[in-house]
Amino acid sequence: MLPREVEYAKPASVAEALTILAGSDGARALAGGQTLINVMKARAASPDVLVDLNGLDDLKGIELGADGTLTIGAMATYTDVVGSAEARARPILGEVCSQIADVQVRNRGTIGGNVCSNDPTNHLPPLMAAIGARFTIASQSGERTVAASEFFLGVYLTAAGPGELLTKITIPAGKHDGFAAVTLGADGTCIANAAASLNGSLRVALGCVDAVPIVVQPSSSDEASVREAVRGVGLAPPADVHASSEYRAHLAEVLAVRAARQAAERI
Amino acid sequence: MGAVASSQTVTVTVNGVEYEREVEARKLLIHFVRDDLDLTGSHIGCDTGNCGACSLIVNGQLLKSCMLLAVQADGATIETVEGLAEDGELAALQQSFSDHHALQCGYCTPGMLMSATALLRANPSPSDDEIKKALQGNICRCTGYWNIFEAVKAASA
Amino acid sequence: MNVEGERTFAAPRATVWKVLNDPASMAKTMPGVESFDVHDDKRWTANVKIPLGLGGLKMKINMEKTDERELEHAAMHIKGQGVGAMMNMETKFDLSDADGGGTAMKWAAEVKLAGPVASMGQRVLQPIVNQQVQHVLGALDQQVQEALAGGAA
Amino acid sequence: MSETTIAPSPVEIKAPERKWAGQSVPRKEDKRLTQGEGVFVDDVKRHGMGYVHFVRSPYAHAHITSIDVSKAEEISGVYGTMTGEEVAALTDPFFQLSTPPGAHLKDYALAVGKVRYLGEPVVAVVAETRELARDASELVEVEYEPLAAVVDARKAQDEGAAVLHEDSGTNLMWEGVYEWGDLDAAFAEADKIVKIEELHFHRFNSTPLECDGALVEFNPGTGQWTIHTNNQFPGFAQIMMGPAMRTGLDKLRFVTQDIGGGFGNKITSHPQLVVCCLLARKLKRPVQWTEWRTDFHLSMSHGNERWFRDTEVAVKNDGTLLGFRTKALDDAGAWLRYEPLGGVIWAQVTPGVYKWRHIRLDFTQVATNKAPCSPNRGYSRMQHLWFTERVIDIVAHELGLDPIEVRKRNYIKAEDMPYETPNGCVYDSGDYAAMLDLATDLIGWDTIEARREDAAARGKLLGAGIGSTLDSGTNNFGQSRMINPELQFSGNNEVATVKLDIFGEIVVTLGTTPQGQGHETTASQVVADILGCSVDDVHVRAGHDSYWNSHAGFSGTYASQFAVTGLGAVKGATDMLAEQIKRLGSVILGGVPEDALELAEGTVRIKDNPEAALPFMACGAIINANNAGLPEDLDVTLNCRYVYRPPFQVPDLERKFGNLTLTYAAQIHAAVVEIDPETGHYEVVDYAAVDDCGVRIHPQIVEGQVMGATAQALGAAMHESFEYDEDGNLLTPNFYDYHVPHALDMPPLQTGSIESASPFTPLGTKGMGEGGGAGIHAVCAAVQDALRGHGDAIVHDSWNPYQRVWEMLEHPERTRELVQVVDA
Repeated sequence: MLPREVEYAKPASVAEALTILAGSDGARALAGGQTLINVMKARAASPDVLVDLNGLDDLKGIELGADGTLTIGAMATYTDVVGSAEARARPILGEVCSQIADVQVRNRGTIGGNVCSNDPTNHLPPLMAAIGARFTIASQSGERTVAASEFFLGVYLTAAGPGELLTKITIPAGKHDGFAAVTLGADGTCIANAAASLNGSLRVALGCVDAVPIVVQPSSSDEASVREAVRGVGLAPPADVHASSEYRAHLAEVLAVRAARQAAERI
Repeated sequence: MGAVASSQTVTVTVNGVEYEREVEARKLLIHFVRDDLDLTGSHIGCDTGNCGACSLIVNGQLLKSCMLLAVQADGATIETVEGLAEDGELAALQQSFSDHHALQCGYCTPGMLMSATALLRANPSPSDDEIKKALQGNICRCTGYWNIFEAVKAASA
Repeated sequence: MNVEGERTFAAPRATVWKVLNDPASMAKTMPGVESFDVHDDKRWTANVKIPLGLGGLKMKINMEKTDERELEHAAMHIKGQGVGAMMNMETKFDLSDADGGGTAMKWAAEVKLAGPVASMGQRVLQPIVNQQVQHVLGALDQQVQEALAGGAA
Repeated sequence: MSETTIAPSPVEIKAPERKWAGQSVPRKEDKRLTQGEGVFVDDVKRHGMGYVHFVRSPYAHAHITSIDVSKAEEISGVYGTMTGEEVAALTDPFFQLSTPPGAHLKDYALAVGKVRYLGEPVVAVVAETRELARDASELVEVEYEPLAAVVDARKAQDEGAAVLHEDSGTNLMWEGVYEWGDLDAAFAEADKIVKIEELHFHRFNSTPLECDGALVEFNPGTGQWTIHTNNQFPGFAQIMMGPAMRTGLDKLRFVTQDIGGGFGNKITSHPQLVVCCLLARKLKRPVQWTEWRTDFHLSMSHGNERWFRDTEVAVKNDGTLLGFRTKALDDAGAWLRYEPLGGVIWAQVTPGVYKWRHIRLDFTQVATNKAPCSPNRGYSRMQHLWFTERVIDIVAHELGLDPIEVRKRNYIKAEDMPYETPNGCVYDSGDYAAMLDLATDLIGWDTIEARREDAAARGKLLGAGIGSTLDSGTNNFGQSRMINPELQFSGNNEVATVKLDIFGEIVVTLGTTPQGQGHETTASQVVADILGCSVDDVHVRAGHDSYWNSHAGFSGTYASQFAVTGLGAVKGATDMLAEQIKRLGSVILGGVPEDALELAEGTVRIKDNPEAALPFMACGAIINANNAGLPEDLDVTLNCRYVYRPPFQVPDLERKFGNLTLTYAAQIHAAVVEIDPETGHYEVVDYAAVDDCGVRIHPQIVEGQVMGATAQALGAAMHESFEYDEDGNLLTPNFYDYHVPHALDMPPLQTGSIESASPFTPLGTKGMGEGGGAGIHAVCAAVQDALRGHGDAIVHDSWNPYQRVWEMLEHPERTRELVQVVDA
């Protein structure tokens, strides 16, 4: 409950935030804090400077483009997405966000925080990987946009490195998505999860089985192809108290099939 | 430019009363409310943000105050369990908790009441599932929740 | 947990062996190394700040070579002590000539973590350990290349 | 039932007309608790207090080679530290309940020379703020020399296994053989012998939402410590702490108001309390200790993990159970803090709810490098009752019999009550068959097959199971002598004081430490009925304070006994007060004989002439402030202290025979589960709980206990386990990985009850609240039922997370190999 000493700043603009982030390699952006503050409480990791992004309203917007492209500000909360009329253009987003943790956490936790922490048990990394989201990263030297495959680098590690900030996530149009998970109890920690998108070709992303979401592209959404595709990547998931490597790999396969089926049924 | 500092003056309005304190940046809001403001009704039941005993309504939003720094609440309007009753008269929800034996040790009750209060404000007549979902972030080890569902249901319109 | 693998270096065995036995080069392979002291040719210490994304994990790492066979085999005991984290690592390297030139290195490590960090859960720690190992191997490769260049000069 | 123990003689229940008792009156506690006005231990503050932070062992087993606190003590704002060496110099090891080898343990409040489990307190640091105390603790330099860890109790006694306690020289802590009846005859009479190689009851506890804590003040002038704490058994803490601290028990004042759940887990905080006491004296300031969730999971009061090995059950073809043999191996963790009492407590319910008369159990308890075990709701009986229920369902499964029929055939019958068990316990009352009928009606047992087909159509496997269990309450502490004949404990007691004050207030003081059981409310109901007043006229002091002198050696709130011991004391004290009021009344009302008087409407009055009445206020005023001229021989104080003492004898230690608890509440639960065969994921989809705890003073509170215990059982059966890796790292140190039930996890629940009054207690009540084990038994049975015809796996573990269920479907043979049926 008792974090180490830390410095705190609440910048008034993204530019200011980037300046402070660039100022110290121990500086970390503080989004919803629903992961970072817990890790600080455990003193498992201790930033030197927290740059509080709450209050940067230009990072909160949710916009729907004419072509159906959805742009979600990194600081939009799960609750914002669940309640957003624009976000309904990609229904799976609200559906998955409403499954994350609990009311309190959904009120505070952010889309950007979820993908940037990239805890293997998080819901959004596999979802974003499946639906082909693109991530816009700002730094003092400008802006760049990367795909999920380049964004997720490892546990708690993403392309948004020191001195950088994830500002928004861009999601192409599409409705034929699915998500499946096995959690501890009705709404506890994910043991394994999978997201699928069948807009054009099928993409299935598996969560909880590696440091980053594992994407497979089955030739079709029928069970056999999906299972074959998942077996094809030769998963070697980490084992923990809830699942052996073998069981987790098995769950990944079953959940991939279910997510793909859900996506297919929505056509 | 937002100054970078390891402590700052924080001003909050809690249950209608304004407080101003100098606070270390690392201090969690729940510690600030309990230790600095002496409002000990809100509790701490875990150290990972799971249990919800520290739930408060901050600027109208239900939050877990163990995952928020006190400095982040600067300028906020905060509601705690101490503010629910009016002149010693239990609020309908508090009375309903008592009527339905929705509390035993009473340790989770303040957080539970804040979650239920937030629910009924947003949704005065929730379904059974909506009640369960509204309470999913609050752990109770005494009651098994059944009587809590009944209490919230009875207090809803 | 156990991690192991094989890696080929585009360098002769002698060069790779030299790097593996040079405290200065080895220290540079540590993730987030901030400083190091060499006590003797068998023992050295490094202060590192392992980048964990959410913030660095400071550790004092003591390394001791526990076994070696010239140009073939080296074993090390690595003990890391940080606030809220303890690491014990037994690691060994076996070198051989790679077919198609260069040096093949088989390596294996048994890593034990203790303390609050361990409470983050295996599903988080195992990938993190793998990341760090990859980092070390990458850095090792770089050291080998530098040694080659140095040798050439 | 040949030879009989000395059974308690039935009490003639002189219960007054029950006006208040039996009603679910509003709880007195709720007004403060719903407003955040309760006072829990962490709410108590003192000027200048220092915050304690414990430096804990990062290793499960290691020598401590050096400790350096200098860097920590240099920081400004740090008040001081305490190490194991200091503790060893200032205190004696805690008194051990065990005979050798366990007796040889040297257990101090902080680790001395060695650490034996991950999270064990090694150094205490005290500072001006909580944050600073933790900062400073990071500067304490402790060098360790790691040792191999003993994690699996089955390997603790292996050749070459690391030994935790050099003083005992072995990991064996205590062992004893229990045998009653004639095993050879039973197995000779049997048609079949069912052999079960291994059953495992896992390690978990009730994780009260409030963790442990204390604020300790030392008064150098009087030499007394005031310990504000949430310890739930001050009587026990005092006798552990006093001798260790070389001080009189009266120097240890225990104060408690509200406690955020206990469930037995808050009995053994005495080591941390000792450290706080030493620090308060050393630093000359109050010190405050708050245990955080992770600390609690790592170090506090895990429930006993137990293996049942080489079990053999003698059974007739018709399912009649004759007897069993088994070897219980109990994992006590690193220290014996309340253990090895678990080595006998189970014997309170030796035959479970069944009639078998021939039983042998070899009990062995070993130490492992895991957190010390201490009482947890259902303490030691839950493990044994789970075992008996597993046996019933395995026998039924293997002999192709209906589990319901097997239960009914073997249940102890209502007409046999009071029933003397093979080891001399006397089950006071009950009708298990009637309870089972009620439970199966509530769950709609006759619809199960139809629901099974419906589930199958949805690709799910549905199963239903029964859990029968006993909640034995009011310990006869004489059973501790079966562990160690030298111990000088027996019987039990509890205290209450009831007074009529100067302005007529009725004030009740309890010796107990309630954690949500509503003692203030139920005590007022008993008092109001006797004094003929309203519950609103009765003021029950909140909490416990040993300064009040209203406590005794066994005071506290634990082991299902308040409705007997606590309310027995309240009734006794109130009867005394009522008698005194009448004696005073007869004098003031002109010598009317006392039996012509009655207490009603807050007065003592003449039955035939209610007009002639003396208000309680007048009685209080006369005795307390206006007593000139009262007859010299009028011995009335209107301040009555009563010690309730249950009718117990010291058990026969030779035969391990005697009545170990006074009351036996019963619970019969029924669960329905649905399994997703592809993943092993499953849910409890329907549930019924039937309770019989005799006369219920407050039915709503009783039902609340049933519900809460049920929820804990569901969590324990499916998700909750303190799992360790081979190095002794705890893998479930927080609520992320130790998943306790959430609101969305709760199945539909129906409760039912019957009331079989106890003939042995003052109010016909039975202690209750620990019966939740039934839920674990029922879920295990339901899972096994759901797997019938899908590999027919046998459930061998009390903890069945999704992966285990999946494995039972994938490899049922691995579970079947452990069971064998042979012709006798």
